[in-house]
Amino acid sequence: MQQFLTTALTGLTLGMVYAAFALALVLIWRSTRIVNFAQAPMAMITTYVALVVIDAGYSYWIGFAVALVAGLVLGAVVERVVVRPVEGKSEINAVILTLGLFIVIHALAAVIFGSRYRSFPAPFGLRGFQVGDLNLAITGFGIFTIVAVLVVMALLVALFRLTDLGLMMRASAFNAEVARLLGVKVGRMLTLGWALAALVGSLAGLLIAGGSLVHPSYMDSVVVYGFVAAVLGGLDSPAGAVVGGLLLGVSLSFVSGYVGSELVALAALVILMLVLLLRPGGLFSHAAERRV
Amino acid sequence: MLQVQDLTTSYGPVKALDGVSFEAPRGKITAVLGANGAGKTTLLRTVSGLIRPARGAAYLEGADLTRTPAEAMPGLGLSHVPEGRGVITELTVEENLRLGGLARADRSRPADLERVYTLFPVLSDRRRALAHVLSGGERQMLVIGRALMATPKVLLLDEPSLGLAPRIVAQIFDLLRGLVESDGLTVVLVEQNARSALSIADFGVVLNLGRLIVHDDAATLAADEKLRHAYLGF
Amino acid sequence: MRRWTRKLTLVTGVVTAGALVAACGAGSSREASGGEAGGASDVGITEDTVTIGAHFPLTGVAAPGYSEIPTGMKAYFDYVNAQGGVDGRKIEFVVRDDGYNPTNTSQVTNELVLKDEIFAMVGGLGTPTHAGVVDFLNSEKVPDLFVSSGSIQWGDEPDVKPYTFGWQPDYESEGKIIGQYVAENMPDAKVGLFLQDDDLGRDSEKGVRQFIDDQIVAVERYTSGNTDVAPQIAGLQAKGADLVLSFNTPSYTALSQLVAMKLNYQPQWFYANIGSDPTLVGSLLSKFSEGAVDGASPLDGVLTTEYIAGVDSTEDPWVKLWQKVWDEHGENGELTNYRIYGMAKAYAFVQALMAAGPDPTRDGIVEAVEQWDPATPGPELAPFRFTADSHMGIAGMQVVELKGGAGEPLTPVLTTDIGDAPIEEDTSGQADDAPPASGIPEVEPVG
Amino acid sequence: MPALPARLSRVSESTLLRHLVLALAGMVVIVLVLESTSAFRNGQLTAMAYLGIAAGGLTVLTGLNGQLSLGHGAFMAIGAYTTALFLQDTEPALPVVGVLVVATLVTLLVGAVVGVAAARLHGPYLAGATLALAVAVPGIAVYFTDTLGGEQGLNVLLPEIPDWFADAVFFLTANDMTTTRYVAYIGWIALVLTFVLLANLSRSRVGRTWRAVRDDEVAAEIAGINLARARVLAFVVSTACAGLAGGVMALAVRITAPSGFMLTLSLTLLTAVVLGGLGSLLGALIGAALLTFLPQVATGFGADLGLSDVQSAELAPLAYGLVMMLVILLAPAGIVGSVRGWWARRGTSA
Repeated sequence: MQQFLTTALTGLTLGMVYAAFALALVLIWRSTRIVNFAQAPMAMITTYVALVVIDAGYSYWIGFAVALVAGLVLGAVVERVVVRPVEGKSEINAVILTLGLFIVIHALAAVIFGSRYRSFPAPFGLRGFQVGDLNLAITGFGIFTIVAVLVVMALLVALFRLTDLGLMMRASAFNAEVARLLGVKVGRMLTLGWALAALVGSLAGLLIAGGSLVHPSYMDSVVVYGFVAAVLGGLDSPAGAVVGGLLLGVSLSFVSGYVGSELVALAALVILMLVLLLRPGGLFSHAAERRV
Repeated sequence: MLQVQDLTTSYGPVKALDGVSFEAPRGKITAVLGANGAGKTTLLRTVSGLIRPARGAAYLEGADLTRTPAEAMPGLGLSHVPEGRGVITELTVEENLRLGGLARADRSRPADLERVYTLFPVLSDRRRALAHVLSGGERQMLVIGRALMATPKVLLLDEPSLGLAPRIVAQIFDLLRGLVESDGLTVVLVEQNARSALSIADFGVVLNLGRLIVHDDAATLAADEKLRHAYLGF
Repeated sequence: MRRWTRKLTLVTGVVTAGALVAACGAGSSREASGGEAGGASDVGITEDTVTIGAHFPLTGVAAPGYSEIPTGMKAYFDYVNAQGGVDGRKIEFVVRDDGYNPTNTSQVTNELVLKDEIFAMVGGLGTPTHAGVVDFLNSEKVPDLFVSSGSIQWGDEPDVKPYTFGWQPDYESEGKIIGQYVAENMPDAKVGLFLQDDDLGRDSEKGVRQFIDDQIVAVERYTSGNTDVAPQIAGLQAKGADLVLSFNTPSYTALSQLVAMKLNYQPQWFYANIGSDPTLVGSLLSKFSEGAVDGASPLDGVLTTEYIAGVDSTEDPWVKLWQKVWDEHGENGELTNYRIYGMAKAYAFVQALMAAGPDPTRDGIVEAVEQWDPATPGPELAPFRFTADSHMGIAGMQVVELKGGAGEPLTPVLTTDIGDAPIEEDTSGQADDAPPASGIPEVEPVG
Repeated sequence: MPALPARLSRVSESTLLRHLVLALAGMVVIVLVLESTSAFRNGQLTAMAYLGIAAGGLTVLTGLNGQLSLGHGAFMAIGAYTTALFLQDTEPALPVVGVLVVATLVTLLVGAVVGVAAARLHGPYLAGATLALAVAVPGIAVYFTDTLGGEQGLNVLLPEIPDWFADAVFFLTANDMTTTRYVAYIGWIALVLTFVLLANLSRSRVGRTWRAVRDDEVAAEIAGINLARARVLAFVVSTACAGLAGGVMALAVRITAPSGFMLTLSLTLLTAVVLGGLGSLLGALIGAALLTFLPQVATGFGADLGLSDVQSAELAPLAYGLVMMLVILLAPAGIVGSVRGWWARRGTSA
């Protein structure tokens, strides 16, 4: 019972982070039809920015805020400078471009920050709660992780559903030409989309790093699992990203605890293939609606 | 109102539009007619800034449209409803309409929405539905309504009758006629269905292989049997 | 026909250009090898230099920590070089990155041996990485000294791998020493094993089971690179283990501590030497807020083993030497236990080079190491086991309890060997020696 | 002018002949190069050969058929492990060539299974599935520690060089055969054979089918092409190449361990393909050459700049990444495509 609970709760927290990361990928995919493989290193580098700020003596929250802003700016810059030229062109070129960016950011981080492990502080307790004899493997920071991801999701839903800006961003993503004819500055919306996605990605990076160790590769497994989560849900669906992330986080935690940690990646592959064989466009695809 | 001067647009070595000039007068419907590939759609896309012309220009009340990006058009008072209607199917009916009003400085007011719903009661019933579920005719109403949300001075309509039942086409054209008469809207209507277009238009422009063949009263064109046989197919 | 002849010319051109590039690089020859005294006695040796090399992970997931080892080695070689080198020869240390990927190891080892023409490989790191090049080094007769890994395979078959030598105590011997300590001092403990899923975990488990097979209630393995170890620690907790023997790398020590905290799991922890670097782990853990982990020394009360003095033993004469070397010749950054590990290893190489005499040869240095005098002073707490029949490294270690970041001995230095060799108290006095004032070993040539 | 079409058709009829002549010329060059360079360069050239074989297969899949695989490293792993399993004794059950054939076939079978599953997937979904594959396969080797050697991997024992081969080479070049050179020969012969097959395949009806599917699925389907079959076939051919490459790699590296087949390997292959130019075999070869020789140059450059070892080591990936991005941004056709374009423009303007 204790082990089951622990495994489930750990998986839930991890799944939340995968969900946030998958959401970032979905935001970018919806707006520009590009899978941003560089999402993880982008988040990694903004986490290092936070670490520099915190090490300079500022509070965790200032570091946190700086990292999110850095993510926002980085996302915008990457879209404007790097990605803009390949938007709407061959899918493969865009993928390769973001993979190139992945490698570059990685190497740069190792050169600038070094490749040793560093600990990243957490603003809340790292001790689990105890209810009677039962230990709940959920810490203050774990709760913060879940809440933070939920809040961000709620904010994104509000932005997209309730505001004019969100409406314009969605219009740009779904039909850029019509949006332009209606007076939407599509280029700006795409930049904003990337910026927001990078911000969500940075949040995921900060949440994984909190109360744990960072090094230039610490986000690498998240690239794979976050991407698998996004694909599971169907790349067009934010809700799918969240469900996919949670599903993957919890299942992988159980595989690691009860089968063997070396099979985690294989389990991810099996889950992905099963879902894709039944629904080639992911769990939440509405295949008929539109084909790209 | 809308002046087109010597407009020439090339796709590579091919001239899709070759020195076209005409004027669409205020408060009138000008129908642009011609066979497939005559350059009708290219004309609208060039006027609204989606394509850069090789030569010539289009002016709206003196402002050069061809040197202005497409997204600035609604602000200048020009709405372009593209071919295939351009309903954003992933958004709800009301979101599509709201989107139409965003370009205006004062943003869309609830009153505008109500006006569109009065014009098209069928949209009012389905305001919360995804535009995806609308029929062809309803979609056409939606895009016209959406264009009206920007309170344009000039409306460019590309093949509104495409794929619609004649009864629906007639209904939409009637409505268009009504808008022109009540609001003084200027309409440039691209149509393959020349007979119905000329029945509501004030003027007609006939294009063939990118060149302007004739520009005259709609009634005159409709009466010219030779022209009808050669270029208009009825 | 013209189209494809042009293509043919192009292909031929490309390949020929490649060949030219390749040929230019291969220009250096082996003429340097000769036998004149004081001059070039073998490959990699000139009148005033000895070129050695090693592969280390400088990039990739294994780079954190391990990439500091060669910086320590380099600092010590620079220190020796600044004082005139060994027999008038400066030591040139070429480090190549393999990213902990055996494919790259094979390539960079080829490069070191065939292009850089190193005299010896010194301290090549990693079990899977080094295992791929051992045969090559031995068939090329390149001394393969002091592999940076505790796998037993470097020393247990000297007839198959005559040029390869281990350095640190092997994982199996360490497992035995830990197992015996537990059997004698905590006979009632319910033991859980937390193992890295490779030779580190496997060899140590074998050693531990020799003594406390019946005490073990749970075994959990983690895959290096998978940083979420909560499911494994939860497994140990579920089986009720109250003593956890952990054979893992330092980052996993920090991770396991964090997870245990999260699970309110408070067993007695016993970390193997490789993972117990108290300075590193302490600095990693000390950041976590709210005093959830006590800032001063988060690993207080944890048991571990020691075979060289670490950076926190500031009074140790060897550590004083390392600090001086690092201050004078180190790169940026603090002295760390990884760097001390590198320096101690560099020290051993300098000893070996001296023992090989003024005209060292590849076979000569191998012979010199095989005739290593166990009484030779050195930073290691227990003597080396090097003989013609065994190429295993340091013979043993002591069990310590961490207090304030430094180890307090719980046992004398214990020595043993692989298999069923007994565990004995070390009487060589190796633990109490000190470096010469110059900081450079004083070793007479063998033979 | 009637002569022109006739001549063209004659050239295309003799495709096989043309490729064979090219291959023969290539072999001559290879013998010359391998015999005149040091053992170290031989080793590097072997690496170039196996990267080239795998990149050649990938460029056919991605460039000709438009499928993106991020998991070809996994197929190399399958080929390498198969080879390693056969070469555990000094007296293996099969000669080296036989082992490589088996490795290719085993990978081909796995590729067929994956290919059938993947045929329904498009673009990023395929990328996602193959990415997961690349990450998952090394874990299998760790799980089956007893057979596959776990983290430590399997050592590969290279059988003796066959006398006839050593004699033949000695007869031609008067040089004694070394193991490194022997493996280099195996690698390059395998590369030449693979490239001849791939070149013929891409010029054949099958190749045209693949291109048709890549360019316009709907049109291809209307033209009577079975999309799924074309996709699976391209995938299978491409994975077979990866399997052969893995086999050669196992011979060259002499160990197969999970850490050799991490995601970076798959990305490396993709880089090679992009650098050279998608769909071009010559490009794949150039890409493989760059990947083999660039790290050394970059690291040396870093050392000259006075960077630390760690920083210099990071320059190689930095250079890869930057070159990858610049190629996509500035010369999306890759090196071969750009040179060809430049050549063609020069031709028309002259």
